[in-house]
Amino acid sequence: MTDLSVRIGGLGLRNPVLTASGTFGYGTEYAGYFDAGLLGGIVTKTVTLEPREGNPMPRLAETPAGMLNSIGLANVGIERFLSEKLPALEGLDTRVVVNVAGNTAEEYAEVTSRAAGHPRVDAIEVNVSCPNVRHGGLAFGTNPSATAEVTAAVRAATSKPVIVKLTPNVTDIAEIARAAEAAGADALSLINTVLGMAIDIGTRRPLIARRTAGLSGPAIKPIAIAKVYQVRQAVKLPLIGIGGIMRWQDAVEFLLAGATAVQTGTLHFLEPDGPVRIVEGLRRYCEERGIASVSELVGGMIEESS
Amino acid sequence: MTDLSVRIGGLGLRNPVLTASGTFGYGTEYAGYFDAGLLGGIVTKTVTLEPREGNPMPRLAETPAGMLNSIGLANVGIERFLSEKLPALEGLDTRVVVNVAGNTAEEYAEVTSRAAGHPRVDAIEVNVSCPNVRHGGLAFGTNPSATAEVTAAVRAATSKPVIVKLTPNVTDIAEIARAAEAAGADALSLINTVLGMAIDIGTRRPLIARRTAGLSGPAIKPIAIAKVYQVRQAVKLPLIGIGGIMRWQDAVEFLLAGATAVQTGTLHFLEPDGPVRIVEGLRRYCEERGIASVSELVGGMIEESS
Amino acid sequence: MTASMTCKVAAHGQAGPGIFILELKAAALVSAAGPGQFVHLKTADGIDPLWRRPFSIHRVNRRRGTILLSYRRIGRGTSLLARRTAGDTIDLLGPLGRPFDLEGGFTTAVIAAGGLGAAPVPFLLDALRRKGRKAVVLWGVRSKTELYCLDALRGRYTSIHIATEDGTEGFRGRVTDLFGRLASEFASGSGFRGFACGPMPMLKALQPLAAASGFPWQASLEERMACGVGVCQGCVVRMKNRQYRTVCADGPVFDLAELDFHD
Amino acid sequence: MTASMTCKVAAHGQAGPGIFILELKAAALVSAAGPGQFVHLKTADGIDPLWRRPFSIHRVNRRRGTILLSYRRIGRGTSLLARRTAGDTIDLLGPLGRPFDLEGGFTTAVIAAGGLGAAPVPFLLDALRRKGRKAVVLWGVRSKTELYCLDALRGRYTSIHIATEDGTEGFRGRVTDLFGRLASEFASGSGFRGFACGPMPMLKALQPLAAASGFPWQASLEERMACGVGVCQGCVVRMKNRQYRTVCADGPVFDLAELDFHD
Ligand SMILES: Cc1cc2nc3c(=O)[nH]c(=O)nc-3n(C[C@H](O)[C@H](O)[C@H](O)COP(=O)(O)OP(=O)(O)OC[C@H]3O[C@@H](n4cnc5c(N)ncnc54)[C@H](O)[C@@H]3O)c2cc1C
Ligand SMILES: Cc1cc2nc3c(=O)[nH]c(=O)nc-3n(C[C@H](O)[C@H](O)[C@H](O)COP(=O)(O)OP(=O)(O)OC[C@H]3O[C@@H](n4cnc5c(N)ncnc54)[C@H](O)[C@@H]3O)c2cc1C
Ligand SMILES: Cc1cc2nc3c(=O)[nH]c(=O)nc-3n(C[C@H](O)[C@H](O)[C@H](O)COP(=O)(O)O)c2cc1C
Ligand SMILES: Cc1cc2nc3c(=O)[nH]c(=O)nc-3n(C[C@H](O)[C@H](O)[C@H](O)COP(=O)(O)O)c2cc1C
Ligand code: FES
Ligand code: FES
Repeated sequence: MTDLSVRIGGLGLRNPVLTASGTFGYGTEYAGYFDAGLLGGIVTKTVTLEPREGNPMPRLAETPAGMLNSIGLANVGIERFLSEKLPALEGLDTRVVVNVAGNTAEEYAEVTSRAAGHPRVDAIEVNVSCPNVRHGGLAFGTNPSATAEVTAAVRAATSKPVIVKLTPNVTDIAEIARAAEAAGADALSLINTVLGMAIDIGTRRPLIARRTAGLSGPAIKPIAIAKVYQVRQAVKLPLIGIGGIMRWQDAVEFLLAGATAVQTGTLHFLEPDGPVRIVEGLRRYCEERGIASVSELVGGMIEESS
Repeated sequence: MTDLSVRIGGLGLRNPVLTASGTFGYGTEYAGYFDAGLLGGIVTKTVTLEPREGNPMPRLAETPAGMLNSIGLANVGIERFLSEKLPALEGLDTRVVVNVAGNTAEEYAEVTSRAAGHPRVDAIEVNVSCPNVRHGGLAFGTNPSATAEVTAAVRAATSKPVIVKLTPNVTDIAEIARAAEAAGADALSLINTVLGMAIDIGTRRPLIARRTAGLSGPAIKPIAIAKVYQVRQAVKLPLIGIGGIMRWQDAVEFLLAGATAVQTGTLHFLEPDGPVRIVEGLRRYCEERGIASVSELVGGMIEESS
Repeated sequence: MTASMTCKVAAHGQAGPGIFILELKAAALVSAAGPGQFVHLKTADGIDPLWRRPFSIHRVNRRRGTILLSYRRIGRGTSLLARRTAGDTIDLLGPLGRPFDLEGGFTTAVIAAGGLGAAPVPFLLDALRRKGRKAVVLWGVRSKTELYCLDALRGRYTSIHIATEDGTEGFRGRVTDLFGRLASEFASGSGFRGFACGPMPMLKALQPLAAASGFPWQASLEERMACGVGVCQGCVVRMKNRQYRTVCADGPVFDLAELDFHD
Repeated sequence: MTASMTCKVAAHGQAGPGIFILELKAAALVSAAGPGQFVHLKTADGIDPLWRRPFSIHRVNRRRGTILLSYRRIGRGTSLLARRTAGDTIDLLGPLGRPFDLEGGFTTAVIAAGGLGAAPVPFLLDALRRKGRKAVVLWGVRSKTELYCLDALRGRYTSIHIATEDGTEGFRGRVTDLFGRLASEFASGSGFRGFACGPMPMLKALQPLAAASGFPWQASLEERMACGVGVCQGCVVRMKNRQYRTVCADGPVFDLAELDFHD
């Protein structure tokens, strides 16, 4: 029997598979498809202080082996999140990570302290990497000192584990990762979506109303693996790998590159029960190879090519 | 009859389709497959002062809708390029752009002056964006002042058109583009490959010897379109769009985003005559819609989504 | 309860130029589904294309335990779908979305359909007939070749009016023009309920006519979809109150009067 | 002259567990191709997988104007290929690479093949027979089920020795062990020429034995390929002189002694 459990910044997870923010709703939408208790954890859609309607439509486009989204952090706001969404998660036997964002570091801190104050919340993921909003998001995550400022503010607002979610849209992700580490993050998750765009040549208009959007899906997996590998070298914090995971093999690839856990996102839209199948695949893989603990795989890439 | 010709920094092209550096050899390897005279131009593999063997093997990996390469500017050096490769291009009725790189700005300038001195050479493309070499390449292209330095050195070394090829692996590509423009570039081409990585979970080794490599192919098209659109807003120079072009529709998408011409790369490996089919598709598209000149499409995206 | 399932193709055939009828063994859906709901299909066995594709339930066959879809081959996904043959399996999510509301007092359904938007109409008619309601179908297409499944539309309690843009069959013009012409038949307003399904421009053109008709209209919308289940917040439309609603989970059926067709 | 062409599948069948023989109408290749050359096939009609896939020419059938390929279904590309049936078309580049060198003075070919590396051997044997040379084939596989096309290997002038790692047929061990055991038969050295085709580890193990054999060896290599025509510089192997050579254009056949199997 393989031990699939891992620890992320003090947080024990039953297994290393979580659902990525914005791709699993508030945790109950897929309830009919499988038991979220089979997962290591779920990460909620980004929550902000005030409710947000999100960006104008169209918000979605399909691209080669990927997709663009420009949801723009549409969410019910922390108030309704606490009163309407969290209670529905009470019965779930899995870790609940609340993903937070704001227009200022203070807003991040306030959402954090309100969310983390709730006993059902196990950790906070800090979204400084959304490409689809004017304020907050990327504007913070592309700048080391702004990343540090937000991280420190969130850190001060809770004693629960703080995971900072990084953007790949930077020249030097290691620098940002170090800034988050120095400011008190317990773990890093990466990557958020890659900035992309697509044009409908029939209408000559952008396929996404806000024009640029966030690219996710298998297309970005090699980018994500490279970033995890680079950040692995730069910091000591545990990493959560995200980007284009479709099969358990992809999850193993992220672990070997240096991630302690992974999040699946776009996968859910193709296969709602995809994350569970990844857990099963990981278990089978480890058992067949006599791997006693999945954490043996973490950072297990042999540096030389074959 | 549609006029397919375009002008790139003083250089007239029969049509807006060129072959991208490193994906068309020295211009003659695909001679058996089609007549390069049907294209707007060809861009040679990057040439350096000294011959280079390139990176250790394995150098290639396939990824979802894309590929990683780590060729590392393997080339015969400027000497043999001039004596062995260029003469074979004498008979070709198309534009010849020589792509150059070096370890220092001086080396870029020297390769440029030797290449541009040859009458068969119509323009120089400056590779400050190769992710697969330690010196030169990315180290220049991710830094505005280094980009400016190399551009100025190349500019001083020739009066022929100078095209600076940009990397997408930066936080703010507009800043790099402006630096190249200010330093005297006649045009910009973008994008070079995106940094990526892949691991063989069977052997647990990186699929590419040098570990990180350059991602190309359809997977990166949305990234490339976004970069072209961003740079279009930042500079006045003509742009050459590159990244994941597989069909004439993709070429139209790049033109609408703001490119005056395009380069095809990975496409050749799937369909050697792909670039010619793109020229044909562009012609048909324009004729069917009564577009008198293909340049009417350039930057023709309607900003509002439908 | 929606679910993910693997269904066998029971039959698959062409119903017109580029128009196909796909019959899937899906006993669980037969009783669960209502008219206006849709299923979300995997068309590729890999990632090209990446997304599932949504299709309205065209009909259900209770006896055979099947659902039928009708679709037009327009791109890669529907081309891959068109290659499936009887016995093949298809991965499906469904039934998804909220069906047409057939409760409450009305005696006659006025159904305006545009092009392939007519896909859910046979299922709607079957449900109306079971409730003993009458129906008037107004169906607009570009040209007569786009008409299909006319037999499924005709029947007890149902009258049908065709409009073609090129005049090759029935009334020459759009379905909205046709509705304008027939509007006097529904002038009393009472006892009618409107159902519209078709492309956005048609629904937009219909909105003022519907508002003037004196009876309430529901409209079924189409938007590009990723998840299909309300999770990604991608497939939104705007309401008159400025709020966004997801087509897949809040819709695809909405109160036509509440939709904000901004331009 | 190599070219890109669309070929019809003339026949396609299984030759063993997961092993297929694909016959393609390609009259132009029949005369142009030499043993050791390969073709580069599109296996998908889209971009999944993105690259073409290289396969050695297994045989040519001059009478039918066809070439035959033999392959093992191991991943997505070969799985898609395995679905093609007679009458389907396949896009192909070829013939590519440099064939085995059969010129010059030798009377007997010693052919060492490992696993599916045996794919080009029948074509090689046909060419040798036409030149009136004898051949000794040493073929190593993991288990007897991997043996296929034995009929094509047997024949005039040819003797064949099998090695299986699990001992289910012939000699128990690897092909290099088998060669070591038979080496005395080739001890004179003169009149022999060696041909090796198989995975890298086999070729690496063979290199010192070949060096000791007293006659020259050619080896056919496999590497991951993008372009297949020498353009991308991706599929390189290292030579003893530290230079890189492309497998697709400078090879796939190399002088075994010149290869640098670094580890
Ligand atoms: C709730 C719902 C129910 C639907 N029911 C049916 C149905 O019963 N029968 C049917 O034939 N179609 C139906 N559609 C539309 C159907 O989903 C699309 O035709 C299909 O996704 C196209 O896939 P494709 O890969 O073949 O085309 P793509 O390659 O994705 O697209 C080809 C072209 O069609 C356009 N296109 C794609 N999707 C749509 C769309 N939803 N509306 C308008 N244009 C589009 C694209 O922009 C592109 O120009 C429905 C859509 C929704 C949202
Ligand atoms: C010149 C040349 C000639 C060849 N001739 C033949 C032939 O006649 N018959 C035949 O069956 N195969 C032959 N091969 C190998 C064949 O090209 C691969 O088996 C095929 O590309 C696999 O494609 P896939 O999509 O099914 O597998 P993929 O999904 O690409 O790969 C599946 C697994 O196989 C491994 N793999 C892929 N390609 C190779 C390779 N070249 N060598 C070893 N492992 C590989 C991958 O790393 C992966 O683990 C040849 C290769 C070359 C370079
Ligand atoms: C529709 C959609 C909505 C998303 N919303 C959020 C969000 O609200 N907050 C966030 O941090 N990331 C968001 N993401 C990014 C994902 O969490 C994830 O980082 C990204 O999609 C890459 O993973 P994938 O390739 O597996 O999808 C969203 C992604 C998608 C596709
Ligand atoms: C195998 C390979 C080799 C390349 N070599 C070079 C090079 O020598 N110089 C250069 O500027 N770009 C090089 N590139 C980058 C391409 O010119 C192009 O910018 C990139 O591949 C994106 O275009 P694509 O997606 O159409 O391939 C190379 C790309 C590939 C795939
Ligand atoms: S498609 Fe995801 S919310 Fe509708
Ligand atoms: S595969 Fe491109 S050089 Fe061999």
